[in-house]
Amino acid sequence: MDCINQLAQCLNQGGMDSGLAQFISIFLGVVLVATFPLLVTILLIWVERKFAARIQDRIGPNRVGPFGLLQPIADVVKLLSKENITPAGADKPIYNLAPPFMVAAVLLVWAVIPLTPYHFGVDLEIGALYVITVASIGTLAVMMAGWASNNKYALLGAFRVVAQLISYEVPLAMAVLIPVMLAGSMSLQDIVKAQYGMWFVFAAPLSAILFFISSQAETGRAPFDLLEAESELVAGFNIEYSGMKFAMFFAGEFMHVFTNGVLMAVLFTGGWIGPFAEQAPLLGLIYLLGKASVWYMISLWVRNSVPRLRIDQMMDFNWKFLVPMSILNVLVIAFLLQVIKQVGLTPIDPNNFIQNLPQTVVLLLGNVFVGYIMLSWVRSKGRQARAADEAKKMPAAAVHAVGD
Amino acid sequence: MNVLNEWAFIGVFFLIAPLLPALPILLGAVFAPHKPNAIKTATYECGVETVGDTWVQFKVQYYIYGLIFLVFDVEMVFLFPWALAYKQLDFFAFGAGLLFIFLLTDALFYAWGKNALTWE
Amino acid sequence: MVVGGLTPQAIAFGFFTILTLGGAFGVVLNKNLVRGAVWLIVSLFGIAGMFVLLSAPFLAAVQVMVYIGAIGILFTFAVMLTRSMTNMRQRFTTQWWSALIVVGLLFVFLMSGVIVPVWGGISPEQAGDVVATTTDLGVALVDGNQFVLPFEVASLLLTAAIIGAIVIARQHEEE
Amino acid sequence: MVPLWMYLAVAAALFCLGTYTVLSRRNAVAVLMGIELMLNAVNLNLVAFWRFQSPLNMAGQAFTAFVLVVAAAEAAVGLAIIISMYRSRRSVTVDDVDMLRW
Repeated sequence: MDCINQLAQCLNQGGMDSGLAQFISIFLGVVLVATFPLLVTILLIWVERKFAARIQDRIGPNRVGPFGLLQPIADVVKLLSKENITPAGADKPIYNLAPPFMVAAVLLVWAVIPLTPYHFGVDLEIGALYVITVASIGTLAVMMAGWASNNKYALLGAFRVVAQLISYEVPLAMAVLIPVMLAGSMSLQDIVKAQYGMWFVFAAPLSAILFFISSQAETGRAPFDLLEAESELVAGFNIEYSGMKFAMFFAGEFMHVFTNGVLMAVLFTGGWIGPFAEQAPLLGLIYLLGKASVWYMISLWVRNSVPRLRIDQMMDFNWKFLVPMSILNVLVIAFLLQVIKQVGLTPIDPNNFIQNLPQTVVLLLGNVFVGYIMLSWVRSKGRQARAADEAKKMPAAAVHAVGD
Repeated sequence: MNVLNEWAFIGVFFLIAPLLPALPILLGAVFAPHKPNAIKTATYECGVETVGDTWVQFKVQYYIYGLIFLVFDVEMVFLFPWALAYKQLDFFAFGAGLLFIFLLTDALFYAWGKNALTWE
Repeated sequence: MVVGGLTPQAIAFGFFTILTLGGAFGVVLNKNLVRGAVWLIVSLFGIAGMFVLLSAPFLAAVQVMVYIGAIGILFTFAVMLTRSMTNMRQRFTTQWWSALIVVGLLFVFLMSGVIVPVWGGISPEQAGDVVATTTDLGVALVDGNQFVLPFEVASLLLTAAIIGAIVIARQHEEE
Repeated sequence: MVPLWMYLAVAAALFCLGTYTVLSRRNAVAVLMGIELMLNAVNLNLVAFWRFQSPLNMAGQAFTAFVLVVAAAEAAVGLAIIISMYRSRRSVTVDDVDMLRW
């Protein structure tokens, strides 16, 4: 942001009205911050296809340009030449607004991401809440797309997707509570700075996992891709879209996955923090994108190797496992933080690694405790269900045996 | 930068963010062929015309998920300030938060017990 | 920055006023209730903008999260569940004109209260720049001397709402 | 800064539009939308008075949050009633709701 402020000063000295100079600098800043993820997305399309190909023992795109790197550009050119078909009976204004809003919902998150110690869109006081808030606009875009298409499949698909998105937003928001609690601030820059001593992923691995799973569900990627289920259902809420509008839904999805990686990096693995990040801000950006890429790769790995869930399994998994676990997690961490404060284990210098250790160990033990309780509970439930199943089958099996 | 300048940034971002993805769509509208006909614009439905309204009646289950989500969303309104101020708070505040969450968890378990969370 | 004698804040205020009242007119006049839900969301988004201008960014974010993310979706679900968008030939009740008179009188009454400086003509300068933060809100919510009781009651109300709504919405399911 | 009376004027107009929706629309879902508008007008007033009268007192923001809770509860239960009504009567127009008349 400092270069933009300098630009404003520069324009001001050049004889321009100070307010106008400020507006121009804000405008340029917005365009800069908003274009960056869009450019990254173009590269991501290649990464995604290459990665999926390798997992499936294929080569992937390799014809256009070196290593097929220009493939996304070829894709864009192809999509530009595709006809945009608007179905008869569509609610045109809403139908046309939905795809840009889908992308915008993801793009807006980048306004508050701290890219380096000194470069960020804005450092909002309520950054963490803003991130969750903006995600809800995407839900609305899905609803509008499904409804405006005037198609039964689209509307049914949209209903299912919306049910999925809103359900998984609950553990997502609950997971974000923990970094906010640990950092004592909702500003993402403050949350990153609070991780100088210790990344939050060590103190709160459960909330990192919760955030990762529910954000994977928010993108609608496998194993949570009921909305598309390309191989079984028709395409879901975007069935009536074609050409560039259809592509926008997918661009939004690709960007969403990477944005989730960036959020994981910022909230749990220290964002731009790394050696010499303060001296050379560019290094900070590289650290951030590197950490984000690791999370992104894990997400792709999950996507390409885990089979799809049924919708009832998905809903049960959320409401009967993730939500209770996230509630228990918040309570246990809150309790332990008070105990730590009373006992006096709170690090005096939060930036010191050694002083952070006792607090982290206690919180980690708390996490292990919560995880153990939830897993053993699920196990006993599963055992009961299997026993009930066996009991039901038993007479039938006996009859069968007699018949033989 | 003062506070309102920050929000000016967000405001401009809200205007620009839908415009950037709209650009390729508009480009597409310029370059792409545009020859609609009755068959092309017909609703996609396995080869036969749509029978009846698109807006068939849906199950109540969707509404119930929306309902529980709404309640947890409103819960967030209170839990975020609580978590934010948590470092300055004492055990009393923890107790208040515990009771707050406990009451809401009751509602979740009620819905669970009534099988309202199960997708049929 | 001053454009045509208006500060950026005044321009933003005008913009949000248009969103708020325009959306409200959409809610009143729409022929299609899904569109009505969209108009409602537009209107509430305008209110969120005003909250930002009033230096309550937390409430603005919450407004967007709860209304656009949850209540807007819930309304859309309800409209579709009751097929309200199909039987809209008669939008208004028969007493719409008498309602218009009543509301007109109400508006004149409220505006007279607003324009006549009942509140000692508070000037913007008096308001001051120091504003309570979200952290203060968090402290106040669980402070034994301030809002801890309403805080718990809010939770109780939400629990009651969830139980009531589930009972009512599912009562025909068994039949 | 924009003076207080402008915010109050917007809130008054919003409240009146909400009231008119409640009084004149036949569809019960639209009536509930009107109620949401009225509650939001109240919220706008609360925040405006908080900002101009006592920006250091938490009552304004806290009460806005509580109004939000009420709005959420109202929407949840109200819409549930409407859905239930639709299932038993196949209609959601307010004229047809006379179940409680006798």
